[in-house]
Amino acid sequence: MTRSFSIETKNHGPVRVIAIRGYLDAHTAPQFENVVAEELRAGRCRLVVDCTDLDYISSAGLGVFMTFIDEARQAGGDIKLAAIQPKVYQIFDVLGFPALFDIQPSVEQAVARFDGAAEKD
Amino acid sequence: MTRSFSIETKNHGPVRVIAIRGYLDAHTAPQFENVVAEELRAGRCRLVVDCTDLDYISSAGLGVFMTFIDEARQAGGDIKLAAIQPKVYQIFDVLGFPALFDIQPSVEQAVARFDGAAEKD
Amino acid sequence: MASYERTFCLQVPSSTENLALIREFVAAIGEQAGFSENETARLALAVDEACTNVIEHAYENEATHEVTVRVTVDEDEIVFEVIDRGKGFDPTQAPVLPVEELIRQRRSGGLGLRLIRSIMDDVQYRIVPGEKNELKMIKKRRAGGAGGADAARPAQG
Amino acid sequence: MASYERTFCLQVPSSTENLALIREFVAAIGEQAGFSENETARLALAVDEACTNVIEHAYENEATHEVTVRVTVDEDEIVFEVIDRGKGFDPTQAPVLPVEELIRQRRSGGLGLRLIRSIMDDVQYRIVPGEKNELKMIKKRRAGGAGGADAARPAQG
Ligand SMILES: Nc1ncnc2c1ncn2[C@@H]1O[C@H](COP(=O)(O)OP(=O)(O)O)[C@@H](O)[C@H]1O
Ligand SMILES: Nc1ncnc2c1ncn2[C@@H]1O[C@H](COP(=O)(O)OP(=O)(O)O)[C@@H](O)[C@H]1O
Repeated sequence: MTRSFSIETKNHGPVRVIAIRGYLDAHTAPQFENVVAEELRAGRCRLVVDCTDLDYISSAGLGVFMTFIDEARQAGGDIKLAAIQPKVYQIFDVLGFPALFDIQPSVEQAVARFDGAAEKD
Repeated sequence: MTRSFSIETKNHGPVRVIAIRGYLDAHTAPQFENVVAEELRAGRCRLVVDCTDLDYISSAGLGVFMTFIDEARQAGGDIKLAAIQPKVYQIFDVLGFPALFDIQPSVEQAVARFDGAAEKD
Repeated sequence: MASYERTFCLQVPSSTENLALIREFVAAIGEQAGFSENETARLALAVDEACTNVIEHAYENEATHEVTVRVTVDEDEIVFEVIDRGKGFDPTQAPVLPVEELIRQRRSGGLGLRLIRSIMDDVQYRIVPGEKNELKMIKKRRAGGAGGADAARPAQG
Repeated sequence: MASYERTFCLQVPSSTENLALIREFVAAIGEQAGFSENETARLALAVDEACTNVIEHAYENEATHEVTVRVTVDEDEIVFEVIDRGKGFDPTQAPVLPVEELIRQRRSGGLGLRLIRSIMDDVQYRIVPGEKNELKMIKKRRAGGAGGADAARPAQG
Protein backbone atom coordinates (compact mmCIF):
# COMPACT_ATOMS: atom_id res chain seq x y z
CA MET A 1 0.00 0.00 0.00
CA THR A 2 1.07 3.61 -0.32
CA ARG A 3 0.42 4.63 3.23
CA SER A 4 4.05 5.40 3.90
CA PHE A 5 6.21 8.40 4.45
CA SER A 6 9.89 8.80 3.75
CA ILE A 7 12.58 11.47 3.88
CA GLU A 8 15.78 11.94 1.92
CA THR A 9 18.33 14.69 2.47
CA LYS A 10 21.10 15.86 0.20
CA ASN A 11 23.29 18.88 -0.43
CA HIS A 12 22.65 21.28 -3.25
CA GLY A 13 25.67 23.53 -2.99
CA PRO A 14 25.55 25.20 0.41
CA VAL A 15 21.86 24.44 0.70
CA ARG A 16 20.37 21.34 2.29
CA VAL A 17 17.47 19.80 0.38
CA ILE A 18 15.03 17.65 2.34
CA ALA A 19 12.76 15.64 0.06
CA ILE A 20 9.60 14.38 1.76
CA ARG A 21 7.43 11.72 0.18
CA GLY A 22 3.98 10.34 0.86
CA TYR A 23 1.71 11.22 3.75
CA LEU A 24 2.74 13.71 6.40
CA ASP A 25 0.25 13.46 9.25
CA ALA A 26 0.30 13.21 13.05
CA HIS A 27 1.71 9.70 12.71
CA THR A 28 4.63 10.58 10.47
CA ALA A 29 5.34 14.22 11.49
CA PRO A 30 7.69 13.25 14.35
CA GLN A 31 10.08 11.71 11.79
CA PHE A 32 10.13 14.94 9.82
CA GLU A 33 10.49 17.00 12.98
CA ASN A 34 13.55 14.98 14.03
CA VAL A 35 15.23 15.47 10.67
CA VAL A 36 14.69 19.24 10.64
CA ALA A 37 15.79 19.56 14.27
CA GLU A 38 18.94 17.58 13.49
CA GLU A 39 19.80 19.77 10.50
CA LEU A 40 19.45 22.94 12.55
CA ARG A 41 21.39 21.45 15.45
CA ALA A 42 24.20 20.64 13.01
CA GLY A 43 24.27 24.27 11.94
CA ARG A 44 22.62 23.71 8.56
CA CYS A 45 20.04 26.45 8.50
CA ARG A 46 19.58 26.91 4.75
CA LEU A 47 16.92 24.35 4.08
CA VAL A 48 14.72 23.62 1.09
CA VAL A 49 11.92 21.13 1.60
CA ASP A 50 11.23 19.38 -1.70
CA CYS A 51 7.50 18.55 -1.77
CA THR A 52 7.41 17.00 -5.26
CA ASP A 53 6.26 13.64 -3.91
CA LEU A 54 4.35 14.90 -0.89
CA ASP A 55 0.81 13.58 -1.32
CA TYR A 56 -0.77 14.85 1.87
CA ILE A 57 -0.12 17.19 4.76
CA SER A 58 -2.18 17.84 7.89
CA SER A 59 -1.68 20.40 10.63
CA ALA A 60 0.82 18.11 12.35
CA GLY A 61 3.06 18.43 9.30
CA LEU A 62 2.44 22.13 8.89
CA GLY A 63 3.34 22.54 12.55
CA VAL A 64 6.88 21.33 11.90
CA PHE A 65 7.44 24.26 9.55
CA MET A 66 6.02 26.65 12.12
CA THR A 67 8.12 25.28 14.94
CA PHE A 68 11.45 25.78 13.17
CA ILE A 69 11.04 28.67 10.74
CA ASP A 70 12.00 31.33 13.28
CA GLU A 71 15.04 29.43 14.48
CA ALA A 72 16.27 28.93 10.91
CA ARG A 73 15.81 32.60 10.09
CA GLN A 74 17.47 33.80 13.26
CA ALA A 75 20.47 31.67 12.36
CA GLY A 76 20.66 33.51 9.03
CA GLY A 77 18.98 30.79 7.01
CA ASP A 78 15.45 29.88 6.03
CA ILE A 79 13.14 26.95 5.44
CA LYS A 80 11.87 27.30 1.88
CA LEU A 81 9.30 25.06 0.29
CA ALA A 82 9.45 23.82 -3.27
CA ALA A 83 7.37 21.97 -5.84
CA ILE A 84 4.16 21.58 -3.85
CA GLN A 85 1.39 19.72 -5.69
CA PRO A 86 -1.81 21.80 -6.12
CA LYS A 87 -3.80 19.37 -3.94
CA VAL A 88 -1.34 19.94 -1.10
CA TYR A 89 -0.82 23.63 -1.84
CA GLN A 90 -4.49 24.34 -1.14
CA ILE A 91 -3.90 23.37 2.48
CA PHE A 92 -0.92 25.69 2.91
CA ASP A 93 -3.07 28.33 1.28
CA VAL A 94 -6.04 27.98 3.65
CA LEU A 95 -3.75 28.79 6.56
CA GLY A 96 -2.07 31.77 4.93
CA PHE A 97 1.32 30.05 4.67
CA PRO A 98 2.22 31.69 1.32
CA ALA A 99 2.48 35.07 3.11
CA LEU A 100 4.79 33.68 5.78
CA PHE A 101 6.92 31.14 3.95
CA ASP A 102 8.95 31.34 0.77
CA ILE A 103 7.31 28.83 -1.55
CA GLN A 104 8.88 28.22 -4.96
CA PRO A 105 7.76 26.19 -7.97
CA SER A 106 10.96 24.14 -8.14
CA VAL A 107 13.85 23.06 -5.94
CA GLU A 108 16.28 24.93 -8.21
CA GLN A 109 14.37 28.16 -7.82
CA ALA A 110 14.15 27.73 -4.07
CA VAL A 111 17.89 27.03 -3.80
CA ALA A 112 18.68 30.05 -5.99
CA ARG A 113 16.85 32.32 -3.57
CA PHE A 114 19.48 31.81 -0.90
CA ASP A 115 22.10 34.59 -1.14
CA GLY A 116 25.31 33.30 -2.52
CA ALA A 117 23.90 29.88 -3.24
CA ALA A 118 25.18 30.15 -6.77
CA GLU A 119 28.75 30.92 -5.64
CA LYS A 120 29.82 27.57 -4.31
CA ASP A 121 29.03 24.24 -5.82
CA MET B 1 -8.52 7.16 -6.35
CA THR B 2 -7.70 3.94 -8.10
CA ARG B 3 -10.88 2.10 -7.36
CA SER B 4 -11.87 1.87 -10.98
CA PHE B 5 -12.15 -0.78 -13.62
CA SER B 6 -11.85 -0.39 -17.36
CA ILE B 7 -11.83 -2.55 -20.49
CA GLU B 8 -10.23 -2.08 -23.89
CA THR B 9 -10.59 -4.41 -26.86
CA LYS B 10 -8.51 -4.63 -29.99
CA ASN B 11 -7.61 -7.06 -32.76
CA HIS B 12 -4.37 -8.95 -32.83
CA GLY B 13 -4.60 -10.64 -36.19
CA PRO B 14 -7.62 -12.96 -36.06
CA VAL B 15 -7.58 -12.91 -32.30
CA ARG B 16 -9.50 -10.46 -30.14
CA VAL B 17 -7.55 -9.09 -27.16
CA ILE B 18 -9.55 -7.80 -24.20
CA ALA B 19 -7.41 -5.80 -21.81
CA ILE B 20 -8.89 -5.46 -18.34
CA ARG B 21 -7.55 -2.95 -15.83
CA GLY B 22 -8.05 -2.35 -12.14
CA TYR B 23 -10.43 -4.14 -9.82
CA LEU B 24 -12.72 -6.89 -11.08
CA ASP B 25 -15.25 -7.62 -8.35
CA ALA B 26 -19.01 -8.10 -8.02
CA HIS B 27 -19.46 -4.40 -8.75
CA THR B 28 -17.48 -4.33 -11.98
CA ALA B 29 -17.91 -7.91 -13.26
CA PRO B 30 -21.18 -7.12 -15.12
CA GLN B 31 -19.23 -4.75 -17.39
CA PHE B 32 -16.74 -7.47 -18.24
CA GLU B 33 -19.51 -10.01 -18.70
CA ASN B 34 -21.25 -7.74 -21.21
CA VAL B 35 -18.10 -7.27 -23.24
CA VAL B 36 -17.33 -11.01 -23.44
CA ALA B 37 -20.96 -11.84 -24.25
CA GLU B 38 -20.95 -9.24 -27.03
CA GLU B 39 -17.73 -10.63 -28.55
CA LEU B 40 -19.13 -14.15 -28.63
CA ARG B 41 -22.47 -12.96 -29.98
CA ALA B 42 -20.59 -11.22 -32.79
CA GLY B 43 -18.90 -14.51 -33.65
CA ARG B 44 -15.49 -13.60 -32.23
CA CYS B 45 -14.62 -16.68 -30.23
CA ARG B 46 -10.82 -16.47 -30.19
CA LEU B 47 -10.30 -14.31 -27.18
CA VAL B 48 -7.24 -13.39 -25.15
CA VAL B 49 -7.84 -11.55 -21.89
CA ASP B 50 -4.84 -9.34 -21.18
CA CYS B 51 -4.47 -9.16 -17.39
CA THR B 52 -1.32 -7.01 -17.31
CA ASP B 53 -3.08 -4.22 -15.43
CA LEU B 54 -5.57 -6.33 -13.53
CA ASP B 55 -4.96 -5.59 -9.85
CA TYR B 56 -7.66 -7.70 -8.27
CA ILE B 57 -10.17 -10.41 -9.10
CA SER B 58 -12.87 -11.98 -6.93
CA SER B 59 -15.16 -14.92 -7.67
CA ALA B 60 -17.53 -12.61 -9.52
CA GLY B 61 -14.78 -11.94 -12.04
CA LEU B 62 -13.64 -15.57 -12.17
CA GLY B 63 -17.27 -16.50 -12.80
CA VAL B 64 -17.26 -14.61 -16.10
CA PHE B 65 -14.51 -16.89 -17.41
CA MET B 66 -16.42 -19.94 -16.23
CA THR B 67 -19.68 -18.81 -17.79
CA PHE B 68 -18.27 -18.38 -21.28
CA ILE B 69 -15.33 -20.77 -21.65
CA ASP B 70 -17.47 -23.67 -22.88
CA GLU B 71 -19.34 -21.54 -25.38
CA ALA B 72 -16.10 -20.18 -26.82
CA ARG B 73 -14.58 -23.62 -27.13
CA GLN B 74 -17.67 -25.14 -28.71
CA ALA B 75 -17.53 -22.40 -31.31
CA GLY B 76 -13.98 -23.50 -32.13
CA GLY B 77 -12.29 -20.76 -30.14
CA ASP B 78 -11.06 -20.28 -26.60
CA ILE B 79 -10.72 -17.73 -23.85
CA LYS B 80 -7.02 -17.59 -22.99
CA LEU B 81 -5.55 -15.55 -20.18
CA ALA B 82 -2.31 -13.63 -20.41
CA ALA B 83 0.14 -11.70 -18.27
CA ILE B 84 -1.50 -12.27 -14.87
CA GLN B 85 0.32 -10.57 -11.97
CA PRO B 86 1.51 -13.03 -9.27
CA LYS B 87 -0.83 -11.45 -6.66
CA VAL B 88 -3.80 -12.14 -8.93
CA TYR B 89 -2.50 -15.48 -10.21
CA GLN B 90 -2.58 -16.93 -6.69
CA ILE B 91 -6.39 -16.58 -6.75
CA PHE B 92 -6.76 -18.41 -10.07
CA ASP B 93 -4.43 -21.00 -8.62
CA VAL B 94 -6.44 -21.63 -5.45
CA LEU B 95 -9.43 -22.59 -7.58
CA GLY B 96 -7.52 -24.87 -9.93
CA PHE B 97 -7.97 -22.58 -12.94
CA PRO B 98 -4.54 -23.36 -14.43
CA ALA B 99 -5.72 -26.92 -15.17
CA LEU B 100 -8.86 -25.70 -16.92
CA PHE B 101 -7.77 -22.53 -18.70
CA ASP B 102 -4.89 -21.78 -21.00
CA ILE B 103 -2.87 -19.17 -19.11
CA GLN B 104 0.17 -17.65 -20.83
CA PRO B 105 2.90 -15.31 -19.61
CA SER B 106 2.33 -12.75 -22.38
CA VAL B 107 -0.36 -11.64 -24.80
CA GLU B 108 1.88 -12.58 -27.74
CA GLN B 109 2.31 -16.12 -26.44
CA ALA B 110 -1.42 -16.47 -25.82
CA VAL B 111 -2.24 -15.22 -29.32
CA ALA B 112 0.31 -17.57 -30.86
CA ARG B 113 -1.43 -20.55 -29.29
CA PHE B 114 -4.45 -20.13 -31.50
CA ASP B 115 -4.01 -22.36 -34.59
CA GLY B 116 -3.24 -20.28 -37.59
CA ALA B 117 -3.06 -17.08 -35.64
CA ALA B 118 0.30 -16.40 -37.21
CA GLU B 119 -1.07 -16.75 -40.77
CA LYS B 120 -3.03 -13.55 -41.04
CA ASP B 121 -2.02 -10.20 -39.66
CA MET C 1 -0.42 -9.68 26.19
CA ALA C 2 -4.20 -9.47 26.11
CA SER C 3 -3.74 -5.74 25.86
CA TYR C 4 -2.47 -6.30 22.33
CA GLU C 5 -5.97 -7.01 21.10
CA ARG C 6 -7.32 -4.38 18.76
CA THR C 7 -10.77 -4.07 17.28
CA PHE C 8 -11.86 -2.34 14.10
CA CYS C 9 -15.36 -2.00 12.74
CA LEU C 10 -16.74 -0.86 9.40
CA GLN C 11 -20.40 -0.51 8.52
CA VAL C 12 -21.49 0.36 4.98
CA PRO C 13 -24.67 0.26 2.87
CA SER C 14 -25.33 -3.10 1.20
CA SER C 15 -24.14 -2.13 -2.26
CA THR C 16 -21.35 -3.71 -4.29
CA GLU C 17 -20.11 -0.14 -4.76
CA ASN C 18 -18.67 -0.43 -1.25
CA LEU C 19 -16.66 -3.61 -1.81
CA ALA C 20 -13.57 -1.59 -2.72
CA LEU C 21 -13.80 0.31 0.56
CA ILE C 22 -14.23 -2.94 2.47
CA ARG C 23 -11.11 -4.37 0.84
CA GLU C 24 -9.10 -1.25 1.65
CA PHE C 25 -10.24 -1.52 5.25
CA VAL C 26 -9.08 -5.12 5.48
CA ALA C 27 -5.85 -4.37 3.63
CA ALA C 28 -4.96 -1.53 6.00
CA ILE C 29 -5.54 -3.71 9.04
CA GLY C 30 -3.78 -6.75 7.59
CA GLU C 31 -0.75 -4.68 6.73
CA GLN C 32 -0.75 -3.05 10.18
CA ALA C 33 -1.04 -6.47 11.78
CA GLY C 34 2.10 -7.60 9.97
CA PHE C 35 0.65 -9.89 7.32
CA SER C 36 2.54 -9.97 4.02
CA GLU C 37 1.19 -8.26 0.93
CA ASN C 38 0.03 -11.55 -0.57
CA GLU C 39 -1.57 -12.74 2.65
CA THR C 40 -3.30 -9.40 3.05
CA ALA C 41 -4.62 -9.60 -0.52
CA ARG C 42 -6.11 -13.01 0.25
CA LEU C 43 -7.71 -11.80 3.49
CA ALA C 44 -9.29 -8.91 1.58
CA LEU C 45 -10.58 -11.37 -1.02
CA ALA C 46 -12.20 -13.63 1.58
CA VAL C 47 -13.95 -10.68 3.23
CA ASP C 48 -15.02 -9.34 -0.18
CA GLU C 49 -16.56 -12.76 -0.96
CA ALA C 50 -18.41 -12.85 2.35
CA CYS C 51 -19.76 -9.31 1.88
CA THR C 52 -20.69 -9.97 -1.75
CA ASN C 53 -22.76 -12.92 -0.57
CA VAL C 54 -24.50 -10.77 2.01
CA ILE C 55 -25.31 -8.11 -0.58
CA GLU C 56 -26.41 -10.52 -3.30
CA HIS C 57 -28.04 -13.30 -1.31
CA ALA C 58 -28.93 -12.14 2.19
CA TYR C 59 -30.23 -8.76 0.94
CA GLU C 60 -30.96 -9.76 -2.67
CA ASN C 61 -29.19 -6.68 -4.01
CA GLU C 62 -31.27 -4.18 -2.08
CA ALA C 63 -28.85 -1.38 -1.26
CA THR C 64 -30.89 -0.02 1.65
CA HIS C 65 -29.50 -2.42 4.24
CA GLU C 66 -26.20 -2.57 6.06
CA VAL C 67 -23.16 -4.81 6.08
CA THR C 68 -20.88 -4.80 9.10
CA VAL C 69 -17.30 -6.05 9.17
CA ARG C 70 -15.65 -6.38 12.57
CA VAL C 71 -11.97 -7.23 12.76
CA THR C 72 -10.09 -8.27 15.87
CA VAL C 73 -6.33 -8.62 15.84
CA ASP C 74 -4.24 -10.16 18.58
CA GLU C 75 -0.86 -11.83 18.83
CA ASP C 76 -2.19 -15.19 17.58
CA GLU C 77 -4.71 -14.47 14.88
CA ILE C 78 -6.92 -12.09 12.96
CA VAL C 79 -10.67 -12.62 13.21
CA PHE C 80 -13.23 -11.24 10.75
CA GLU C 81 -16.93 -11.13 11.50
CA VAL C 82 -19.30 -10.26 8.69
CA ILE C 83 -22.72 -9.41 10.07
CA ASP C 84 -26.05 -8.87 8.33
CA ARG C 85 -29.76 -8.86 9.17
CA GLY C 86 -30.89 -10.43 5.93
CA LYS C 87 -32.54 -13.67 5.02
CA GLY C 88 -29.80 -16.04 6.10
CA PHE C 89 -29.18 -19.55 4.74
CA ASP C 90 -28.07 -23.00 5.74
CA PRO C 91 -24.36 -23.14 5.02
CA THR C 92 -24.31 -26.94 5.33
CA GLN C 93 -26.60 -27.04 2.28
CA ALA C 94 -24.48 -24.74 0.12
CA PRO C 95 -23.14 -26.82 -2.77
CA VAL C 96 -19.40 -27.08 -3.23
CA LEU C 97 -19.12 -28.45 -6.74
CA PRO C 98 -15.81 -28.97 -8.53
CA VAL C 99 -14.95 -26.14 -10.89
CA GLU C 100 -15.18 -28.50 -13.90
CA GLU C 101 -18.75 -29.31 -12.94
CA LEU C 102 -19.62 -25.63 -12.58
CA ILE C 103 -18.22 -24.98 -16.04
CA ARG C 104 -20.20 -27.86 -17.49
CA GLN C 105 -23.33 -26.34 -16.00
CA ARG C 106 -22.29 -22.87 -17.22
CA ARG C 107 -22.68 -21.66 -13.68
CA SER C 108 -20.72 -18.65 -12.69
CA GLY C 109 -21.43 -19.00 -8.99
CA GLY C 110 -20.29 -21.32 -6.26
CA LEU C 111 -16.70 -20.13 -5.96
CA GLY C 112 -17.08 -17.68 -3.11
CA LEU C 113 -17.48 -20.11 -0.23
CA ARG C 114 -14.69 -22.24 -1.62
CA LEU C 115 -12.32 -19.28 -1.71
CA ILE C 116 -13.26 -18.32 1.84
CA ARG C 117 -12.60 -21.85 3.07
CA SER C 118 -9.26 -22.16 1.32
CA ILE C 119 -8.02 -18.80 2.57
CA MET C 120 -9.15 -18.98 6.19
CA ASP C 121 -8.14 -21.42 8.91
CA ASP C 122 -11.58 -21.58 10.45
CA VAL C 123 -15.03 -20.54 9.25
CA GLN C 124 -18.11 -20.46 11.47
CA TYR C 125 -21.69 -19.41 10.86
CA ARG C 126 -24.26 -18.26 13.38
CA ILE C 127 -27.47 -17.74 11.44
CA VAL C 128 -30.72 -16.27 12.79
CA PRO C 129 -32.54 -15.39 9.55
CA GLY C 130 -33.78 -11.79 9.42
CA GLU C 131 -32.34 -11.13 12.87
CA LYS C 132 -28.61 -11.43 12.79
CA ASN C 133 -26.42 -13.59 10.61
CA GLU C 134 -22.77 -13.81 11.48
CA LEU C 135 -19.95 -15.30 9.50
CA LYS C 136 -16.78 -15.60 11.55
CA MET C 137 -13.51 -16.20 9.71
CA ILE C 138 -10.25 -16.83 11.50
CA LYS C 139 -6.73 -16.64 10.14
CA LYS C 140 -3.81 -17.71 12.33
CA ARG C 141 -0.55 -15.84 12.22
CA ARG C 142 2.20 -17.68 10.42
CA ALA C 143 4.68 -18.07 13.28
CA GLY C 144 2.44 -19.65 15.90
CA GLY C 145 0.08 -20.81 13.17
CA ALA C 146 -0.40 -24.55 13.28
CA GLY C 147 -3.26 -25.31 10.91
CA GLY C 148 -3.18 -23.80 7.44
CA ALA C 149 -0.65 -21.08 8.01
CA ASP C 150 0.18 -19.99 4.49
CA ALA C 151 3.92 -19.90 4.22
CA ALA C 152 4.75 -17.75 1.24
CA ARG C 153 8.36 -18.34 2.24
CA PRO C 154 9.75 -21.46 3.91
CA ALA C 155 9.78 -19.64 7.29
CA GLN C 156 10.68 -20.84 10.72
CA GLY C 157 8.86 -24.22 10.59
CA MET D 1 -35.78 11.40 -1.63
CA ALA D 2 -35.13 10.52 1.99
CA SER D 3 -34.30 7.08 0.70
CA TYR D 4 -31.12 8.55 -0.75
CA GLU D 5 -29.58 8.87 2.70
CA ARG D 6 -26.68 6.53 3.27
CA THR D 7 -24.76 5.92 6.47
CA PHE D 8 -21.22 4.67 6.92
CA CYS D 9 -19.40 4.01 10.14
CA LEU D 10 -15.78 3.29 10.99
CA GLN D 11 -14.41 2.51 14.42
CA VAL D 12 -10.67 2.15 15.01
CA PRO D 13 -8.23 2.09 17.93
CA SER D 14 -7.09 5.54 19.08
CA SER D 15 -3.69 5.47 17.43
CA THR D 16 -2.32 7.85 14.82
CA GLU D 17 -1.40 4.72 12.89
CA ASN D 18 -5.06 4.58 11.85
CA LEU D 19 -5.31 8.10 10.45
CA ALA D 20 -4.44 6.85 6.95
CA LEU D 21 -7.30 4.35 7.10
CA ILE D 22 -9.68 7.05 8.33
CA ARG D 23 -8.70 9.28 5.39
CA GLU D 24 -9.21 6.46 2.90
CA PHE D 25 -12.63 5.83 4.40
CA VAL D 26 -13.61 9.48 3.98
CA ALA D 27 -12.08 9.66 0.50
CA ALA D 28 -14.01 6.62 -0.72
CA ILE D 29 -17.29 8.05 0.54
CA GLY D 30 -16.61 11.58 -0.71
CA GLU D 31 -15.79 10.25 -4.15
CA GLN D 32 -18.86 8.02 -4.16
CA ALA D 33 -20.99 10.98 -3.06
CA GLY D 34 -19.79 12.95 -6.07
CA PHE D 35 -17.41 15.42 -4.44
CA SER D 36 -14.43 16.47 -6.56
CA GLU D 37 -10.95 15.15 -5.83
CA ASN D 38 -9.91 18.43 -4.20
CA GLU D 39 -13.06 18.69 -2.12
CA THR D 40 -12.66 15.08 -1.06
CA ALA D 41 -9.06 15.72 -0.06
CA ARG D 42 -10.20 18.62 2.14
CA LEU D 43 -12.97 16.55 3.75
CA ALA D 44 -10.41 13.85 4.56
CA LEU D 45 -8.13 16.49 6.08
CA ALA D 46 -10.87 17.89 8.32
CA VAL D 47 -11.77 14.44 9.61
CA ASP D 48 -8.07 13.62 10.09
CA GLU D 49 -7.70 16.79 12.18
CA ALA D 50 -10.72 15.94 14.30
CA CYS D 51 -9.50 12.38 14.89
CA THR D 52 -5.95 13.54 15.60
CA ASN D 53 -7.35 15.81 18.31
CA VAL D 54 -9.30 12.94 19.82
CA ILE D 55 -6.21 10.73 19.87
CA GLU D 56 -3.81 13.37 21.16
CA HIS D 57 -6.03 15.41 23.48
CA ALA D 58 -9.15 13.46 24.44
CA TYR D 59 -7.18 10.22 24.93
CA GLU D 60 -3.74 11.75 25.52
CA ASN D 61 -2.13 9.32 23.09
CA GLU D 62 -3.34 6.18 24.81
CA ALA D 63 -3.97 3.74 21.97
CA THR D 64 -6.32 1.52 23.96
CA HIS D 65 -9.44 3.59 23.29
CA GLU D 66 -11.64 3.95 20.26
CA VAL D 67 -12.42 6.64 17.72
CA THR D 68 -15.65 6.45 15.77
CA VAL D 69 -16.38 8.26 12.52
CA ARG D 70 -19.96 8.22 11.26
CA VAL D 71 -20.74 9.64 7.85
CA THR D 72 -24.19 10.38 6.49
CA VAL D 73 -24.68 11.37 2.87
CA ASP D 74 -27.86 12.70 1.37
CA GLU D 75 -28.80 14.87 -1.59
CA ASP D 76 -27.99 18.12 0.26
CA GLU D 77 -24.92 17.48 2.33
CA ILE D 78 -22.38 15.17 3.87
CA VAL D 79 -22.24 14.99 7.66
CA PHE D 80 -19.31 13.67 9.67
CA GLU D 81 -19.57 12.79 13.34
CA VAL D 82 -16.38 12.08 15.24
CA ILE D 83 -17.16 10.41 18.53
CA ASP D 84 -14.95 9.65 21.53
CA ARG D 85 -15.31 8.84 25.23
CA GLY D 86 -12.28 10.78 26.34
CA LYS D 87 -11.75 13.79 28.51
CA GLY D 88 -13.51 16.34 26.36
CA PHE D 89 -12.87 20.09 26.32
CA ASP D 90 -14.57 23.42 25.99
CA PRO D 91 -14.33 24.35 22.33
CA THR D 92 -15.27 27.98 23.05
CA GLN D 93 -12.04 28.23 25.03
CA ALA D 94 -9.79 26.79 22.33
CA PRO D 95 -7.49 29.58 21.18
CA VAL D 96 -7.55 30.56 17.54
CA LEU D 97 -4.38 32.61 17.23
CA PRO D 98 -3.12 34.02 13.94
CA VAL D 99 -0.43 31.88 12.34
CA GLU D 100 2.15 34.69 12.77
CA GLU D 101 1.49 34.67 16.49
CA LEU D 102 1.89 30.90 16.67
CA ILE D 103 5.20 31.16 14.86
CA ARG D 104 6.38 33.87 17.21
CA GLN D 105 5.57 31.58 20.12
CA ARG D 106 7.22 28.64 18.33
CA ARG D 107 4.01 26.74 18.78
CA SER D 108 3.30 23.98 16.38
CA GLY D 109 -0.31 23.51 17.44
CA GLY D 110 -3.50 25.42 17.03
CA LEU D 111 -4.05 24.85 13.32
CA GLY D 112 -6.38 21.86 13.45
CA LEU D 113 -9.54 23.59 14.59
CA ARG D 114 -8.91 26.40 12.14
CA LEU D 115 -8.60 23.97 9.24
CA ILE D 116 -11.79 22.20 10.29
CA ARG D 117 -13.68 25.49 10.44
CA SER D 118 -12.43 26.70 7.09
CA ILE D 119 -13.23 23.44 5.33
CA MET D 120 -16.65 22.71 6.80
CA ASP D 121 -19.85 24.75 6.51
CA ASP D 122 -20.97 24.01 10.04
CA VAL D 123 -19.18 22.62 13.10
CA GLN D 124 -20.97 21.62 16.30
CA TYR D 125 -19.75 20.08 19.54
CA ARG D 126 -21.70 18.07 22.05
CA ILE D 127 -19.32 17.36 24.92
CA VAL D 128 -19.98 15.14 27.91
CA PRO D 129 -16.43 14.59 29.25
CA GLY D 130 -15.55 10.93 29.74
CA GLU D 131 -18.99 9.87 28.53
CA LYS D 132 -19.42 10.81 24.92
CA ASN D 133 -17.93 13.70 23.02
CA GLU D 134 -19.28 14.36 19.56
CA LEU D 135 -17.94 16.68 16.92
CA LYS D 136 -20.39 17.12 14.07
CA MET D 137 -19.09 18.62 10.83
CA ILE D 138 -21.35 19.45 7.92
CA LYS D 139 -20.42 20.13 4.32
CA LYS D 140 -23.09 21.26 1.87
CA ARG D 141 -23.01 20.07 -1.69
CA ARG D 142 -21.82 22.83 -3.97
CA ALA D 143 -24.85 23.15 -6.24
CA GLY D 144 -27.44 23.87 -3.56
CA GLY D 145 -24.68 25.02 -1.22
CA ALA D 146 -25.38 28.53 -0.02
CA GLY D 147 -23.06 29.16 2.91
CA GLY D 148 -19.39 28.45 2.56
CA ALA D 149 -19.34 26.38 -0.60
CA ASP D 150 -15.63 25.97 -1.04
CA ALA D 151 -14.72 27.80 -4.18
CA ALA D 152 -11.23 26.80 -5.11
CA ARG D 153 -11.79 29.22 -7.98
CA PRO D 154 -13.22 32.77 -7.61
CA ALA D 155 -16.77 31.50 -8.08
CA GLN D 156 -20.12 33.00 -7.20
CA GLY D 157 -18.93 35.44 -4.52
N1 LIG E 1 -24.70 -14.59 3.32
C1 LIG E 1 -25.49 -15.43 2.62
N2 LIG E 1 -26.83 -15.32 2.71
C2 LIG E 1 -27.63 -16.15 2.01
N3 LIG E 1 -27.18 -17.10 1.18
C3 LIG E 1 -25.86 -17.26 1.03
C4 LIG E 1 -24.94 -16.44 1.75
N4 LIG E 1 -23.70 -16.85 1.43
C5 LIG E 1 -23.83 -17.85 0.56
N5 LIG E 1 -25.13 -18.14 0.32
C6 LIG E 1 -25.65 -19.24 -0.54
O1 LIG E 1 -24.58 -20.10 -0.85
C7 LIG E 1 -24.39 -20.21 -2.28
C8 LIG E 1 -22.91 -20.36 -2.62
O2 LIG E 1 -22.22 -19.15 -2.36
P1 LIG E 1 -20.89 -18.81 -3.12
O3 LIG E 1 -19.99 -19.99 -3.05
O4 LIG E 1 -20.34 -17.56 -2.58
O5 LIG E 1 -21.28 -18.64 -4.66
P2 LIG E 1 -22.21 -17.55 -5.34
O6 LIG E 1 -22.47 -16.48 -4.34
O7 LIG E 1 -21.40 -17.08 -6.49
O8 LIG E 1 -23.45 -18.27 -5.77
C9 LIG E 1 -25.03 -18.96 -2.85
O9 LIG E 1 -25.46 -19.11 -4.17
C10 LIG E 1 -26.18 -18.72 -1.88
O10 LIG E 1 -27.27 -19.52 -2.22
N1 LIG F 1 -11.20 16.33 20.86
C1 LIG F 1 -10.55 17.14 21.74
N2 LIG F 1 -10.46 16.79 23.05
C2 LIG F 1 -9.81 17.57 23.92
N3 LIG F 1 -9.23 18.74 23.59
C3 LIG F 1 -9.27 19.17 22.33
C4 LIG F 1 -9.94 18.38 21.33
N4 LIG F 1 -9.85 19.05 20.17
C5 LIG F 1 -9.15 20.17 20.41
N5 LIG F 1 -8.80 20.26 21.70
C6 LIG F 1 -8.08 21.39 22.35
O1 LIG F 1 -8.07 22.49 21.45
C7 LIG F 1 -6.71 22.87 21.15
C8 LIG F 1 -6.58 23.35 19.71
O2 LIG F 1 -6.71 22.25 18.84
P1 LIG F 1 -6.08 22.31 17.39
O3 LIG F 1 -6.47 23.59 16.74
O4 LIG F 1 -6.46 21.08 16.66
O5 LIG F 1 -4.51 22.36 17.60
P2 LIG F 1 -3.53 21.27 18.23
O6 LIG F 1 -4.29 20.01 18.37
O7 LIG F 1 -2.43 21.17 17.26
O8 LIG F 1 -3.09 21.85 19.55
C9 LIG F 1 -5.87 21.65 21.47
O9 LIG F 1 -4.56 21.99 21.81
C10 LIG F 1 -6.65 21.06 22.66
O10 LIG F 1 -6.30 21.71 23.85
